[in-house]
Amino acid sequence: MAERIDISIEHRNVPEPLNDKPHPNTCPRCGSHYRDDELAENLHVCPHCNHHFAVRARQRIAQLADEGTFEEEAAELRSQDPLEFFDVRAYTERLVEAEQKTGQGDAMVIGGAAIERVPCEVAVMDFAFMGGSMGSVVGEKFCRACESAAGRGVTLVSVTASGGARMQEGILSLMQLPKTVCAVEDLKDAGGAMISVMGHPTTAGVLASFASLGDVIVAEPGALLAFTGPRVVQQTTREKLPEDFGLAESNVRFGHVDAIVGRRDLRPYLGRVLRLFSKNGAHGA
Amino acid sequence: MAERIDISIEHRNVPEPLNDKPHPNTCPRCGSHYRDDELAENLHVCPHCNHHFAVRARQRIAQLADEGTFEEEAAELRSQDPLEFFDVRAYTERLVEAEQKTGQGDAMVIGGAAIERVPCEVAVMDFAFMGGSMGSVVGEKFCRACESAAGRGVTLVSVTASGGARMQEGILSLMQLPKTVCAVEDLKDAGGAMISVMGHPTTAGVLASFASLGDVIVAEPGALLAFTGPRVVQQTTREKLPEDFGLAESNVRFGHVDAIVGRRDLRPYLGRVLRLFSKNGAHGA
Amino acid sequence: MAREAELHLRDRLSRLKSIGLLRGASISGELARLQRQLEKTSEPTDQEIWQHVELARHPDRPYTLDYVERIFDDFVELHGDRARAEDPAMITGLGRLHGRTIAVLGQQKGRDTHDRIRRNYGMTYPEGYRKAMRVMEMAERHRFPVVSLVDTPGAYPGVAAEQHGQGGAIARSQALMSRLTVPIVACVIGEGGSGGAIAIALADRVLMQENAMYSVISPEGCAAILWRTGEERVKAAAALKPDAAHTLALGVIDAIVPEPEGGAHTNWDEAARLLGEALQSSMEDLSAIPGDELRRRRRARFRSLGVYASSTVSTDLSTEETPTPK
Amino acid sequence: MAREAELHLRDRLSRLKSIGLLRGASISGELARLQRQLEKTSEPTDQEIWQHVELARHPDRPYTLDYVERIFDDFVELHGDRARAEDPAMITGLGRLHGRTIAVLGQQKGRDTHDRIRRNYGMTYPEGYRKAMRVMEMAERHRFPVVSLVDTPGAYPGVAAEQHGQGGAIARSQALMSRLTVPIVACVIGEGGSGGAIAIALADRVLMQENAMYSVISPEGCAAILWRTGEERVKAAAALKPDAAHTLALGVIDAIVPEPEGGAHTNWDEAARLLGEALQSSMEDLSAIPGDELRRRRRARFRSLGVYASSTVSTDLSTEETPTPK
Ligand SMILES: [Zn+2]
Ligand SMILES: [Zn+2]
Repeated sequence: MAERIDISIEHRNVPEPLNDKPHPNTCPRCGSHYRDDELAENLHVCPHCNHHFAVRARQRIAQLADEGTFEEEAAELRSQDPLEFFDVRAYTERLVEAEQKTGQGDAMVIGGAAIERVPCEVAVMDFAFMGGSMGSVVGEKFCRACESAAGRGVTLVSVTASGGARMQEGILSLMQLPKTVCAVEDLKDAGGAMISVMGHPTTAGVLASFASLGDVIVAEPGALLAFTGPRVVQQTTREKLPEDFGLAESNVRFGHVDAIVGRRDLRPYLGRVLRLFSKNGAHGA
Repeated sequence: MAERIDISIEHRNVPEPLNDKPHPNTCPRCGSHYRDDELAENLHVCPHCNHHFAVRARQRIAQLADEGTFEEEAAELRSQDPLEFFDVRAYTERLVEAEQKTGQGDAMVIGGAAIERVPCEVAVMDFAFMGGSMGSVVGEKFCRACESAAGRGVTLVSVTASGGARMQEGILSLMQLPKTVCAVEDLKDAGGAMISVMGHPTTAGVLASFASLGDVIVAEPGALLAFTGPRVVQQTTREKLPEDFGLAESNVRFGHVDAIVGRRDLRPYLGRVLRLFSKNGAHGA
Repeated sequence: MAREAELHLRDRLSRLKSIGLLRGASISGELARLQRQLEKTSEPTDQEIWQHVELARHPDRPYTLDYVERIFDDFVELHGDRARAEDPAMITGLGRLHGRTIAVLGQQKGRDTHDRIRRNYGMTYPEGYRKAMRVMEMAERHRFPVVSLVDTPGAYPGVAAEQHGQGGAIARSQALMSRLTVPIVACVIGEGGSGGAIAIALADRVLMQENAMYSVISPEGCAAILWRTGEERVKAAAALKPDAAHTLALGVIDAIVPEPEGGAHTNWDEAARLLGEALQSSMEDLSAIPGDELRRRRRARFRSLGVYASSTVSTDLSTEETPTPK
Repeated sequence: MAREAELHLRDRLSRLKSIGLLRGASISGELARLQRQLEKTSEPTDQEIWQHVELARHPDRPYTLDYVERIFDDFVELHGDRARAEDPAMITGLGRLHGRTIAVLGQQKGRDTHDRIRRNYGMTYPEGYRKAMRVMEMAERHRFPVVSLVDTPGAYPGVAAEQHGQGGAIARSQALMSRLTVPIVACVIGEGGSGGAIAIALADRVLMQENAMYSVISPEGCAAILWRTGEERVKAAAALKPDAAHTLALGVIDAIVPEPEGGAHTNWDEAARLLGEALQSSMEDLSAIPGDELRRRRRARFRSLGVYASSTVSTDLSTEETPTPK
């Protein structure tokens, strides 16, 4: 862990929570509060208690990719409304609002990049866009990332943060599971590899499809990785849940994840794994 | 279960146990005693309590194969003594004694046969020959059975009863594990199938090699199927063992065995499975 | 359902007719029925959709084993994942269909209370998917085609199921199905519940019985999230459109398998006969295709699912929408 | 050891020399050492064999991770069987050997008490073998050669291990190794304990360190069965002949990897250098062979192991023994 920084001044200025929700710059674990630039400088990790804050897709890419190497692909894709889904509001309205709020076309950003000078493809989810839910656009973007990786003969780095499938696209959102699975298998048949980085949370349809198919799977500390989240398990089964239910740490113990890699170590770790998977097996040596 | 037969007369004539060992025709579970012909008629199953007595290899073949169809192969193979193994007695002496006692050249009999008119290959172990231990001859015979099955395009039916590897052949007995595994894989690559029938006991090296590689695995009721037997587990770990430790019934519960098939049902069951695996998929229909 | 979806359905119907996807006696019945559905599609009420949900869950509806014993000869059930457990919520086995050996998978709900509990109401554990996977691997080795019957409220949402890797098992089961080079036909015969269903439904041909449902979330679950009360399940079902006609219109399934008038529960034998014919006719269509090509098409089929548009403006919703072709 | 076995060893030595199995600096050292062993073979005492057993189990002997960190670059350890557990008694990972990415497997004993308990004294659970299997499958997909370092008293003999399918896991791990089409080099670096060892030792090239042991049963276990007392372990070891020279003579291993004078524990770096060279030289030999051919030869290699005779009289021991050719 990094040396503890003096956060006393920040503490005095912790803003009042709005609607009982703590301010996004206040650490939910230890209560430390940070300015935006402080958080960004620390890769959105609390220097005090190591809590990993959520990272937006573009921030994540900035943290991982060598500067200036990222070239976005398929940015123009937008969700349709094939079911004319309407609950208390129309799906189309929710989409407009999400795009205005996040500046993102949907919950995933893909493109070519290099990490520690090893060329790769990245597919990064953005939880801020409708809870990182996977609809047709996320599915399509992920598939294109696989194809792009295969085409260029590079490894795909997937970074997930998702509440699951996008209900508003009905059965088509479920079909994004087999769709992305097929894309990963095509990539692997082409000799490509995939590294899956599971951020908080990686659940339901995303965990039950491409995220679990990484040749190497790593998780961020404290991330919830579960097909069914703790609340629903509790309600359905009335079982007493273990304290670390579904957390990355218990997933390692149960054999589902290769390692927990803190955000500060993620870039060098990915560099090392990318070198191992690069075609000559000795890239960057 | 078959109707209970009148065993009162037999009971009165139960012979005195020799060296605390019950007479082989006395049921160790319920104490019923039978004449040889009675046991044979009931496929060596106690009609009273369904206990499955041990079956010698040739008896087993007689129970399963259509009359007159069995043609033995590799009967001439005999163990050598590559290590010049001597403990309290020489291995060569033990071999002579086993052959004299059992009339068998080693602990396995193989050959072509038909079961319910479906041609197949059988490889049947004989526990009476040095505890059904697997040395070079058992390994070689099993491999030849695989080759014979592949050559004739038929399914291999393996029936096991073994205490494990034959210690007296040292590291060469361990090598019968990979040897038989490779033979099964060759058979499967040639499009062949294997049905594994696990009799009592199927343990150690035999369980940890070919016996576990059946496309379909069935066990006889009450058979001990364990890599390490209960006595050694108890001694090594001081763990309290569950009552049904290692038994066929617990192996089904833990997912290792497809079904428990009583000896009276075994022939029709094998016939059904053999038809499913026969090349045109409709053999004998 | 909108005009566009109706067009999809008409298009599918005409394709069905021309390529003769389902042959024999059942096909005319199916087409007639589809035609009737099509006539209704202009305005299916919320209640009509909900009726499908109720029929899909009908307690007297035939389950996997009821079909298996009627459709397959010499069926031998296989048990266990060869690692940790036997999951009675997932049936696997071998049987013969018109003389050809088939590997059969399917979720199994229980009929009486004891059986229901034992089979966990058809909710599969990871061990169940792993059992299905080992039987699929055996099928691949022996060139047995695979039939998969889908009928589950969903994968089991319990502590142990999570600990044993529910998400990964569902992902890997799909991955394996995308690798097989033998024909795979799946049919949703009751509830096609989300990840628990798709885990065994990545097939060359995906069928759905007339009164089955196929959905990303249960209407109750959807209602609880969006309306914050399960009471709105009828509205949620109408929004999710989990019925066969809508699912066909979206290109998610390839054909609808007719049921006896009134629903499969009214006549198990007839329901099994219709299902058996549909399975056999699909198998016949697929059996001529080489394994590699089968796999390529299977992946392409799923790769094409989804509806999205391209926008040239990156922060605005597009005005020029170009729907993806199916 | 008898004249015949000595002939075997001489034969092997000459083959070693002519085909140049192990190249470079280490080979002359190895040959010299083998020569010396050969000179001793006429009469190795029980005590000499027992010394090998003691060296193989020496508490300061380097373990898998000690070698891995010295031999491989960029090593990344991989964890978990993707189903139920992480078994610290089995190490898996990726690393680079002379620039080439290798999938590494190996049993790991613990160094201190805490670590020993955590790693179960190097006794693998079924979950450990399943972890190894999933890494082997990954290796196959990416064409990574496999290096397997064997060092275990045996598979763990516990209740849970049995319930989780110890026998089946050992069988299936071997089956998978017999299917791989990438080169596999195994080396017994300490205790090659029975089924627990062979589970990861079905390789194209099987090496053994000079002071390692490889046996179907521990000398203690053997003594307990045959002499009914573990006290006779020295006698049992002499009967089992688990030392490298005997194992080589029987054709079970392909070459002996030299250790520093006095044993690997006296100089870890030098032991790692010698092991690394042997692994690399074996890899070089294998890398030119096409995958299918590699697999064919690998199976043929194991298929040929065993010593038996043919008898024309069926109830008598043969008088005309025809030993199988190696
Ligand atoms: Zn904090
Ligand atoms: Zn009895």
